[in-house]
Order: sequence, then C-alpha cells, then structure tokens
Amino acid sequence: MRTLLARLKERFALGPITEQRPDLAFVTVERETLRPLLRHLRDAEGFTHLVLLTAVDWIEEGLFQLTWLVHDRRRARDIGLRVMVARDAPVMDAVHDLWPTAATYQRELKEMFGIDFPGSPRIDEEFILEGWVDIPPYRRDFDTLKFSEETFEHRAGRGTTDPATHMREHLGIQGGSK
Amino acid sequence: MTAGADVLAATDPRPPIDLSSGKYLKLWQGPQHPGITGNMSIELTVCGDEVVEGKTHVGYLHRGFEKLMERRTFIQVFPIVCRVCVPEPDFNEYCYAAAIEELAGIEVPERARWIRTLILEMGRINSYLMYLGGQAGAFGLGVIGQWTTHVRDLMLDRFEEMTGARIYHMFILPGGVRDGLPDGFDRRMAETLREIERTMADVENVMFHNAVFKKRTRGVGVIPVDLVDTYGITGPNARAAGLPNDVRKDHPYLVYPELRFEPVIGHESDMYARADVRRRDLLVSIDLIRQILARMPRSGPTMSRLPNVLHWKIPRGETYVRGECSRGEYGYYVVTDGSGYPRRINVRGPSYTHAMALLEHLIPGTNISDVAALMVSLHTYPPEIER
Amino acid sequence: MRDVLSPFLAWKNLFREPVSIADPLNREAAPRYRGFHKNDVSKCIGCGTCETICQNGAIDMVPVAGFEPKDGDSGLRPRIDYGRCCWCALCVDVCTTGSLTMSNAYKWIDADPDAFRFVPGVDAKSWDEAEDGYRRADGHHLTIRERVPMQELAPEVRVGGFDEIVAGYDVALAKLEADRCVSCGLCIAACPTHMSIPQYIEAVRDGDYRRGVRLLYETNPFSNTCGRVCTHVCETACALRNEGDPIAIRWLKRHIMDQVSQDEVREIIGAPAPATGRKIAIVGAGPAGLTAAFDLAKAGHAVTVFEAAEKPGGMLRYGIPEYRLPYDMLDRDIDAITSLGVEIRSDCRVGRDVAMAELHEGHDAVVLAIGLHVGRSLRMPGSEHPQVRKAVDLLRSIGEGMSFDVPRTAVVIGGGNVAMDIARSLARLQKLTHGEVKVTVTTRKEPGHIVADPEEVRECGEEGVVIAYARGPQRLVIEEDGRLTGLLTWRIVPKIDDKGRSATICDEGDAVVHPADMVVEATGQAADVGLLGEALTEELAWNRDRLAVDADGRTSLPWLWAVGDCINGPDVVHAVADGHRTAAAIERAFAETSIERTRPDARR
Amino acid sequence: MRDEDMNERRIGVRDELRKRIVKGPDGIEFEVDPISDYYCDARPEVRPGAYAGIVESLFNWARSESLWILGFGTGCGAIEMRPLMTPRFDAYRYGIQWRPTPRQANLFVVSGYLSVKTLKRVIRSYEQMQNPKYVVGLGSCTINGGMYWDSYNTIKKLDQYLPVDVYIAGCMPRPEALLAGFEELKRIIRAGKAEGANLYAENFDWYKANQKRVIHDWDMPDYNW
Amino acid sequence: MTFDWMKIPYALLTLIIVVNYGLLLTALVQKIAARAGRRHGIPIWQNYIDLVKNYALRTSISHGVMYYLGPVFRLTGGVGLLLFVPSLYGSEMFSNLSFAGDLILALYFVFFGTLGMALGAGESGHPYSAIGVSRGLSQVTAAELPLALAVFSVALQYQTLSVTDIVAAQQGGITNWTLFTNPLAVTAAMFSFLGSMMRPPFDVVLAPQEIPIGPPTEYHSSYLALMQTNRALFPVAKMVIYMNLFFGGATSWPIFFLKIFLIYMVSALVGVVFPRFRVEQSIRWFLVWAVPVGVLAILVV
Repeated sequence: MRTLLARLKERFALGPITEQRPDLAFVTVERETLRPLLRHLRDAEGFTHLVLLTAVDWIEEGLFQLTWLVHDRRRARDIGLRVMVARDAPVMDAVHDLWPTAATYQRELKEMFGIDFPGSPRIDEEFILEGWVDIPPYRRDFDTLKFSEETFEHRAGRGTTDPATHMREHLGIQGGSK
Repeated sequence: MTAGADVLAATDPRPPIDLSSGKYLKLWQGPQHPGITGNMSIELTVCGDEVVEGKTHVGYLHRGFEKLMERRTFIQVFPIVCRVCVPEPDFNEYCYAAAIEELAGIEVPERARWIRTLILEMGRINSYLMYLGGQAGAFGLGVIGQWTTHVRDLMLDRFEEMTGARIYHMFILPGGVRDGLPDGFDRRMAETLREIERTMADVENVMFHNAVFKKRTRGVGVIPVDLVDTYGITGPNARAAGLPNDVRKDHPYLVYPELRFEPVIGHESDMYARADVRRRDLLVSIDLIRQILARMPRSGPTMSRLPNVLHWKIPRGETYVRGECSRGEYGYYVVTDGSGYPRRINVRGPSYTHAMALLEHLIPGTNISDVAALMVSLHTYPPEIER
Repeated sequence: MRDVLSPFLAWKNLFREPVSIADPLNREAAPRYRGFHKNDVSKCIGCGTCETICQNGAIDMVPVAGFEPKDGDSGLRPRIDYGRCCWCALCVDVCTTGSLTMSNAYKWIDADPDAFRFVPGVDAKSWDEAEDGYRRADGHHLTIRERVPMQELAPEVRVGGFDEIVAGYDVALAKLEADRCVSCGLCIAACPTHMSIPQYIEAVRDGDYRRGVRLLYETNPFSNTCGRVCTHVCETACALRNEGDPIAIRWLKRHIMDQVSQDEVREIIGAPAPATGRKIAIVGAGPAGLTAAFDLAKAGHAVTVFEAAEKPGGMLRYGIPEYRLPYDMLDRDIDAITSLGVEIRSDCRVGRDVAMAELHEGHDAVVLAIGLHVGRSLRMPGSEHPQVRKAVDLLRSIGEGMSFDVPRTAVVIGGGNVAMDIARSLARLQKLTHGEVKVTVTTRKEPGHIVADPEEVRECGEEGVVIAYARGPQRLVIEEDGRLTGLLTWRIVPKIDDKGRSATICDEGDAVVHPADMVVEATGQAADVGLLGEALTEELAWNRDRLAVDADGRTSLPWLWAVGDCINGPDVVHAVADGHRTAAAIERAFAETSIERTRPDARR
Repeated sequence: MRDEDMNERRIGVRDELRKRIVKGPDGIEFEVDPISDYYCDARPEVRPGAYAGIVESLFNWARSESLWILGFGTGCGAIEMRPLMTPRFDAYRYGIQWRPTPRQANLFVVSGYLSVKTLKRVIRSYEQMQNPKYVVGLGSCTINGGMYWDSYNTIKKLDQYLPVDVYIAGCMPRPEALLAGFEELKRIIRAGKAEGANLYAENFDWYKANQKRVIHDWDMPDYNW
Repeated sequence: MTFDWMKIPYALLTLIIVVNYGLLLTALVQKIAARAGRRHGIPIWQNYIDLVKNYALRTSISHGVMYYLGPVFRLTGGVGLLLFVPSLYGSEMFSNLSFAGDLILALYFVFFGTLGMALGAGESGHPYSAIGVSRGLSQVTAAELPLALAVFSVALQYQTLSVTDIVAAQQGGITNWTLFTNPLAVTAAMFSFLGSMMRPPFDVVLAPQEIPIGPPTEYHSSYLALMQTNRALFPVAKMVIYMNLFFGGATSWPIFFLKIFLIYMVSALVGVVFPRFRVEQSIRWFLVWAVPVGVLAILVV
C-alpha cells in the first residue's frame, strides 16, 4: 500500500492520505485528478472493482465529500478516493463509462444529496423516492423526525415524564438548575 | 479486458424502441408480483415473447436507514441495522459492529468471534435455502420451496434458541455478542445439519438432476466473465463464472483463517451454474459450522467492556468493513465525526449492483418467462438495495 | 434418463408423516425468546434509562398509582408502546436494576390500534408470571458497574501524617468515572441541596470545567469541602448502586474544583447584585452560616458573620481532621464567599464580645448558625477523670494546633464518623510521637451495622485502629494512683423482647477491659446556646433542647433565624441546604416587608 | 383555468362529483374535489350484506374459512409468510391461501411498514379487491410507525389510509402469531363485524384526503371498481 | 332416432355427481401433492367453502360481454363434454346424451372452453391475460395434436366414432383396454393429457411466478366461482373421455371414481416434480415427442 501511494504521488497531485488499515487507505484528490486517477488505478494498478460511490455531507464546512472506493482483488487492498465538492453547487463528473454500476450510485446521489452528475443515464428520473417535495433527504439540514411529524400522523396519547423533573415537582424541590 | 468495457457502456448498441409502433408491449412485473423476491418491479418492454428492454424500479422498501442511523447514537443504530436486509440480517450487524469496533478501537473477545462466525454461517445457510426454494419456485417447482423452507425453519429454531429471535436476531452487539450458546445447542444443531443434508440430497435429485430444470437454466442468463469486475459482481454470481471471489478468503475476517474450506467455483456462469454453486456452498457452510462447533472456546467473555453506551463518542474517522454474505460482498462504509452519532453510514449490499445495473444489462434478449427466474438467479434482496 | 426419473424421488415423502406442527397456535417460543416485556415494579426505580436508550421512542416514563417519588425511586414506571417497539431488548440490557425483562410470550392481537400500550408489571398481562424469556446473560451489562478506583495514599504512609489521603481523579480517570453516569437525575432529589449532579457530571465528560463550577456554585458554595467530606446521600440514590458501585459523585465534584483555579472560580461566581441596604448578622462561620451569607451577599445585602474561633469554617475546620479536608481547601471555599463582600469577624464571640441585642438592633435579620460544639458525655462511673475527653474538644485542639499529651494507648467510644475521625487522628499522632498505633474503637453495633461510612471503617482498620464491635461501655478503670488504665465493656447481645421488638442486653459474663491511657467519648454533640442570654432564651420557643424553628428556619421571633447543625444535627451538606433555604426565606421576608414599607402608614 | 370556469364546466357533471365539504370520522371537516381527489371515475359503494339471518351467517362462515391472501409482501413481515405456506405451519390447513392477483384475494396482509411509494400500490391493490375484503396490519410499524417512527418515507398509522380489521404486535410477529391473528380475524368475520370495505366506502373522502396528503404523485391509470 | 326424455334428469344427476366428485377430487389431489411437500394441505371440503365464498362476494366488475361469457363458455365446454359422452358404460341411466358421432363433438368441446376463456380473458384487457391467452392457445394447439392423432388412431382401430362403441370394444378383461391394445396411441394421448392439465411442466399458461396466473388474472367473485365449478367439472369430463377411450371405461360409479382418480394422479405425479417449460419449449416437446408417437400410433394401426 505504501509503495502504491508513493507511486501515485509521483504521477498525481494527492491531497491528505489516511491509512486506515494496511489494506485500506483514503486519499483526497481534486476533482480534475479523479478521472485520470481512477482510470490509472483500474487499468494499471489492478483496481478493477468499484465497491461503492457515496457522499458525506460536511455541512459545517459547506462541502460534500464524495468517496469512490475501488478494490484490487488480487492484492486484497482497497483505496478510497475522496473529492470535496462545494455544497452550494454540487456537480461532479460521472464515471459510469468506467464502471456501468456507477450510474446507479450517481442516480442515488442525485436524488438523496442533490449532487448532479451530468451525462449519467436516467440521472433525472426518480429513483427511490416518488413525489418527493422537500430538500434531498440525506442532506444534513433535512430533519427527518420533523418531516415525519409534520407529514404523517402519529398515534395520540403518548407523553413522557422526566424522572428528575417529576421528583422535583412531587417533592416540592426548589433550587438547583433544571 | 477492461478497455472494452468503456465502449460497452458508452455506446448503446440497441436501436431505440418505438412504443407507438404497436410492435411492443409494456409489462410491469411487480411490486405486487409473486415472481419478484421482494418488493421491487421491473418494467419490461416485450416484443412477442422476447424482452427488448428491462428497467428496474426500486424504492418500495425505502425507509431511509442511512438517514435514521445519523440521528441515533452508536448503540441505537445496532437494532436498526439488521432491518436493512430482511432475509440475511446478520451481516448488517456484523459489518456495523466491526466498523464501529475498528473506529473506536475495541477488541472483541475470542469466544465472541467464533460465535459471530457461527451466526454468519447459519445465516448463509438460511439465505441459500431461501434462494433454492425461490429459484425452483420461479419455474413452478414448488415442492423444493416446501422442503427448503422447512429446514430453514429448523435453522430458525436454532437461531431462536441462541439469539432470542427468529428473523432479526440483534445479537452481534458492537463489542461482542450478547450471550453464549444455550445448553444442548450442539446436539440440536448437529441434528438440524443432518436434516438439511438429507433435504439437500433430495433437492439435488429433484432439482439439479431434473431434465426440465436443466432445460430452463442451462445456457440462460449467462454473465460473461469479463463483466464480473466491470459490473462489480461478487459472491456466488462471480464464482459461478469461474472466479474464486470470496471475501472469506480474500480478506479473512473473524475466525475464517482458522477454518478449512475452499471457495466453490462454477464455470458456465448460467443460471444452473449459479444455483449449483450456491447448493455446494451451502454444503461448505454446513461443514464450517461443524468445524466451528468442534473448535470454538466454550468459556470466556462474550462482550468486551464498552464505554457507557448512552453517551458513547467515537473519534473522527472513516472505514469500510466487508464480509462475504450469501450474495456477495456486503460492506459498511462508516464515517464518524467525533460526536456520539455516526456522521454517515453507507450500506453496500451486493444486490445493489446485481439487481440494478447487472439485471438491466442481462434482461434484453431473454424470454419473458425467464425474467423472474433470472432475477432470482442473481439472488438479490430488494430491501438491501433501497435501505 | 436419470434427469427424467430422479425427480420422482420426491414422491417418497408421500409415505412420510408431514412435518407440520400439529397445534401451531399454542406453540411456546424458545426460552431466550425476546417476547413481551415484564417489569418487576417493586424493583424498578423509574430511572428512565430504558427510555433513553430506546431508539424507537417506544418507552414513556409515566406516574403510576401507588408509587410515590422517594429517595432513589422517581415513582415513574416505563410504559411501552408496541406500536413502536422493535424487541431489541436494549432496554433490558441497560436496565440499572435488572427489573425489566422479557417473557417469551409473543401473541398480542387486537382490532384496536390504540390498545398496544401498557405499563409492564402494572397492567396485568397473561405473561407476567412467565418463567422463560430474555434475560441478560451473566456478566452482560450495558452499564459499567465498577467504580473507577481513586488513587490514595497507602495506609502505612498516610498514618504517618495529616496529608490528604485521596489524590483526586486525574482528568482521564474522571472522564471514565463520569462516563458511567446514566443521567437519570434520581440523585438530585436525594441531595439535600439538590445539586445538578447529572449536569455537572456531563461537564466533566465534556471537559468543560468552567460550566461545572458554575453548576456547582448554583447550589453549593462549599464544593471543595463537599467534594471531600460530603456524606453523599446522592450516591445512595444512584441508579447504578442497584447492580454495582454508585457513581463517585463526590469525587467528581471535587475533581471539577481541582481543575479550576481560585481566580477563575471567583470570576465564575461573578459580582454580587447591587447593594440593597439591608444588613444581616450571622452568628457562626460554619457551612450553614456561610452558605446563607453567600446567598444573601450575592443578592446584594450586607452580611456580617460573627465567629468565636480564630478562623472561620466551624466544624469543617475544627471537627474534621486535615487528612480528610485540608485546611487550604476549606480556605478556598471561604475565600470565594468573602470575595462577594461578606465580612467575617473572627475571634468575636457573641455573648462575650458582642451581645445578641446589639445584633438585633443593628441588623434586619440575625441568623444563628452556631453548630454543635459541645460534646456529650455518657456519664458513666469515672468519666470525670481528666484523661476522659470528648471527641469534639480533642478535634478542636488538633485543629487549633494546640498540643496535648498523646496517649500511648487510647480507646474511643462511639461508632459514628466523629469516632472514626478522632480515632484516626489519634492514630496519626501516636505514630508521629510514639511510632506505633494503639487505638481501639468500641461500638455497641454489630459489624456491618456501624453508623460510620464503610470506607471510613475500612480505612480505619488499614491504619491499625482496632474496632471492638458490640461492646457496651460500663465504667472506666482507674488505678488507685488515679491513673486511667482502661475501659470496661460488656458484650452486647441482640435480643427480641416479649413484644417482638428487638432490643439489646449486656452480657456481664463477657467483660473486657480495653487498656487505655486516654478514653475519648464520641457519643454525640450539643449546641452551646448560652450565648443567647437568659432573656432571649426565655422568649424563644424550644423543642426539647433545640430551638424550635419553622420549615424555613425561622424561630418564634421574626428577626431571628437558626440554621445548620444546631437545628438539624451534624451534616455538612444538610447545613449547606439549610443555609440556602433560610437565605431564600429571608429574601422572601424582605420582599414582604418591602411592600409594607411602601405604605408608610401601615406601620405603627 | 380560473375556478369559476371550472365550476362553470361542472354544471353538467353528476352531483357526486361536485366540490363539497365532508366530515371525517375524526370529526374534522375538509373539502373534497372528487374529480381530482378520487383518482378513479366513481366512488365505491356501500354494499351491506344482502341476505339476512342464517344465509348471511353461512356466507360469513364461508368467508372466514376461505381467506385468500394477496401475495404482496409490502415490508419485512413478508419473510414470515413463506413459513406459513410451507410444511412447518401449513396455513392451508386453516383455509388460508395465497393469490397472486388482487382481484381474487380478499385479505390484504400489510406486512410491516409501508413506504409512501408502496402505499400507493397498496391502495390500488386494495381497491381492486372485492367487497367484503379484510386488512391485517402486521407488526408495530402498522400500528404506530414502529421503528421507522422518524423515517421520512414510511407511514405511521395504517388505519388512516385503509380500514384495518386486526393488528398483530411484534417486530416481526412470528408465524404462530400470524396464525392466531388470522383466527381472530375469522372470529370477527363470523361475527359479521369485518365490514372494512363498507367503512372504506362510507369514509371514502376521508381516506382519500389522508392518502392524498402523503402521496404527492398519483400517476396511476384510471380504473373501475 | 328416438330420444328418451328420461335421459335429461339422469344427465343432470351425472352432472351433480361429477361436479361434487370433481370438487373433492381436486382437493384430494392437492392434498396428495401437498404430502410430497411434507405437509397436510387444504381440508378436503375446502373447495366447497371457496365456492360459496366466491359466490358470496358482494361486488364484481365486468369488463364487457365477452368477459362475462368467458367463464360461461368454459363451463359450457365442460358440461357439454360431460353430457355427450357416457359416464358409465352399460348403464341406461348414466350414458348421458351420447350418440353415434359423439367422439368428434367431444373433441370439439375440449377445445371450446379454452376458446371461450381466451375471448373472455382477452376482454379483461390485462396484459398478463393477453400473454396467458396467447401462450395457452399455442400450447393447447400443440397439445391437441397428439390427442387428435391418438383419437384418430383409436377410431381407426375400433372403426367407430362412437365413444360407447369404443368402450364396448374394450370390455372383457384388462388386456382389452386400448392401453394394451394400442399403447402408442395411449402414450401420445397421455402426453397431450399432461399438456392440458395446467400442471407443470406445461402450466406456463398460468405461471403464477411470471404472469400472475395468466388468463384468469382479472376474474373474481362469481365469475371466478363459475370457473372454479368448471375447474372441478372439466378435468373429470375430459378424463371420462380418456377413461372411455383408453382405459376400458367404467361400469359402476366406484370404478369410475377410481379410474378418474388414477388418471388425474398421473398429471399430479409428473406435475409436482418438474418445473415448467417455456411455451416454445413445450410446443417443441410436443412436436418432438408426442406427435411422432401419435403418428406412429396411426401407422401401426
């Protein structure tokens, strides 16, 4: 893994590297580097299998982290490529021509995070949701509990009591902070 | 090998389908459709008996797990992960627990590792039994499903006495497992395994030595071997194409390095080969369970000490943990941010690629009668696709 | 051909008995099956941890008839909504008492969707008596049962001086201990001063010690002190006590104070409210008086504290040995109080240096916080002997640094914490002067029933103090030359009397003489009420030998209040609570009179 | 098109298709615009039992002993259906069968949670079933949302969208519990109390309003009853 | 030709007996098939309950006249078939309305119901129905071919087109049965029989896993009940022909019941243990296996 990363460093501009396990590393790269790097990994380094493509919402930093995890079966190692995309203009290059399965992931990301992959097949079709009206649900600023309470009716008659408060009230306790 | 794949995906060789020509018929299979293993649908465009296009539609079982996990503490995620994949829930528990243990730096006791392996193999048998019944049923050979479901019920009894539940076992907690084996478990398990073996012999006779079944499955739904990596095909689907893809061997986890087994491989990569690989893999699992029961430690802790789970925080990090489930590579990609809640959990089920991209690729050119069976032969579970 | 014929083998099943279960409707689930919930409501303490861990929001804590809140029991019980439950049994795993379990019953069918909600153990169900069902495996607990051990001096080291025994948690250990807390809040009610315990423990977890200090000072200006010597009733109410060690609440409190410098503490306390012009006199600079002073000063009143001793602190300084409460820690607490402008007049004995009448004249309110500084005597034969001393007196001398002849052998009579304090103090002095420890404590109680804290008793033993259990002191053994040589005790035998009440008798046959150069009586204390003067004593209402006060600490005279040990018996944290209560009552009284003052004609 | 125009054009329509105010069983009044709300060309009709006394009792008995379940696994619970059909529990013994088409089924087992997308199909399948028809809610999810109580994509109270005859608690309920639930349903049917189809017809507007509130995208073709 | 009016009530009695027998028989065979799956299966009277239930449904939807007539045609096919062949040989009462050329009529009726069904199902407009109908018609056509050949062979063998006469020719011992006198024709006919019983490997018409039960997808309530009645009646009627043509007919009700049961079991025996062919596979199978046997049977005769 070390030698591979060293080799990659020579050819590509790599960002921060996390070596999570001896057989798993994550590398942050720029958007432009991704495609050539993936292609290189696939064609020259034996990473033939796209394990997953997904996103993480770092809302505090205004970024989406996209992770492509590729796997080299023969040497039993994985490398995850991270690309940070601005949250307010989330567009990324599609890679379904490298791995056709990426198209499915890209559709899901479009629907669940609102990250666009221009040119990906059926990218604008509804995928999992149907008649969705709110912001993409996997975004951190989407509050699923609030949405659930507003949209669906819950059975009435529930209500709970906090033990400390209950004792305070029943034992006539003053003082102390809540 | 892989250079061709670009071309393959980039240029669509099929002519456009003109629905108004009257030559084609749109047909929906599912979601309410007995030929579909779960709640999903395939939109078929047929021309006579031949399917010219198949689009999968998923989302009928979408519960938003990955979102729900983000608002649950690490321990609270534990009960919901198993629901991601209904027919084989334990891999969710294992992958989640393993990922959390890796990120939080928790060691799992030896005994728990053996029990986890035992559970996963039991789950694999269950899953295969269900598949065999489904595959035979898709061709109208209902009797296989009757037998396999019966022995699967026996296995569920073993699950029940060990874990306290039939389907959602919720037994593999981060940090270990909940309990050891109950008294007399080995004996009853040995009996169950014998019964499964007997049934499998019957299944072999009736299903695999069956002229009609062979006629229906041989040479149908062939996955070319060069598609395996391109389409991210793993597990028995890949092994039936002749590749020894097996996470248990490639990335040994739990106690697999200590067990003796060889990945089961097929060659023709058609429906028959896939069914046969699974049948033989099931027998391997039976053998593995026997090995485990013979060698596992019988005393010692089953849980390691966890921090207080009510406010358990895990430092920032990310990892990917995979396991070989009955359908292929099952994995959890977990990102933590130092808080008491996971930042993001992505479930990578094998069905995701098998049932969507691969199925859509395989369907065109098949007979309508084979679509349901083809889908079954890829052994996909819709709940894990949409989560 | 085989492919055509072999499938027909399936028909062999025709001659086999079907494997169907004859009566599936009455099939029992496995013994471990996670079925419907059961709750042993008498064991349950309503801590709500099950509710906290439930990821489905399926559990509500609800009041249940017949269960009133009391120490260590909130009176609430969990109600489970089977429209939410997922049978993961995390609630069972995390239950702090082990009261919540699961039966292996699994059939609940109803046409009414609102019916699937019940309080297990209260709403009778068919499975309440079920024997099988999910239980936690042995050793499988989601709560952490063992307390994080505290670093402390080895007995042989500590007995050689008055250094503080316990070192206090370092940050890592404190975090570990704070991590055990399940934040149920049952301790809040148990704590006399109702400190926000879960909250400040959370502050420890978060490492936010400034928040911790702020929370502490909301309810307790003696956190350095209480962090060391509090009787920690909160820990007896701790939910974790039921299946393990309670949280070391006291040590965590101390840990917070240890982490923040005194300057920061003062800064966190902040400035008092604008001056109101009211003046208050407080007699006695012990914890009760100073707490009242703290509250009143913070509200902007001018407070003067009159203290007879040389230094403020009362019993904290003169009753508690330094190895338990170092003086500089006490000084920090007092410093925080004086930083609010409280004036302490030490060495000023009311009744001698200043009269009660003067205080009444010059102040809007007077608070008596005189404590219990007079030792009681058993008055057995020979107890007038000069080498028969009272624990409070002796402790005070030690506190004041006065020297006395350290006896080579000593006997302490009594089984409370004061007895332990004096015994251990004497042990240290013996070690320092004579090089060996010869102290015996005689108590009337059986082992395990002793009044003192268990850890005091344990540490006592470690330090070489011998505890003689079930000994009833009879008389002092005085030689003819007038030298005290020992104490004669008889064995106490428990007995059930005719009416079935338990009583004790002394067994004369089992008499022991405990050799002693000095006998110390640690058998109770009384207040020195002489300072009131005869007239005032007459005027006031009494309750036996204690001043009669209302719930707020007000005596029968509207301007005079009495708080602390002299009213409620000896206990630091109660004294603090008293101080708060009375300060609040005085505030209220001021508020009422201020309304009166706005109407000039209302008076006279 | 302006509202008046719409109303203008509706002068010719049948009365039951006009806009009106309707009161639901929960007492709340709401407006109904049948043409856009029903998703079908007519509302279902209430069909009380046509015969009295012993004949209806016989029919109810026959209905109870011949439960044809629609083979539509809507959620997790579907996995416990297979054991029911197979040797272990052999529900066929109890007159229970599975039908692949809603037209022939008369019992809808809602096996667990319903995502909004599935709800739409479930409603359509339910409406295609013939009166009398029954619904069994299986598992916590149908009662009060279950473990998906905070999910943005699953409904919480099944009885808001379909009339439910019997609920079975559990996550998921065991096959034995399902059988017991079916026995309970049989009892209800024999007592003549399983009139969900008529309840649905009576409160059609209310049900439709509830359905419409969560299903934003109703693109089903028209169908008849 | 004189017509005995008393034959009509007797024919109706036959009808009633056969319907009841059919209901019980199908349940019994289902139970036996269930045993292969190691379970008990439906109660023997389940078919009656289902029938009552379906008639008792309160609503039904019609998709048009043909939709309604479909089951009627189908039932007519069954009833017609039954009424025009003798159920019991030698019995005045139960020889029904048989006449000289009834074999031809019977063959027609075998096909008639299927046609009616096709029309009705087509009207329902469901794509699965349409697919099922097209499969059904092509498969039935293929399956009828060997039957027709076998019947032709038998007719040649016995030199008659009257079922009664054919039965008569087989009396006097088991060796006189066509089964033994013309085994090739019987084999061809039994192949065809398998094809027409809607059991695997030839049930691709109904194929619940692919096209949820095909033509009857949209049928329900009383329409379905009508078809169920037919489903009880029609196979028995068909098997009466087989019994008469190939297995020596029956001279009493017990023998009738027994023979019909055994013939029915043949299809169940095969059906339970084989998966189903695709439609073109089954047609090919008929053409490759069944038709040559039929042709051979004619040639041999």
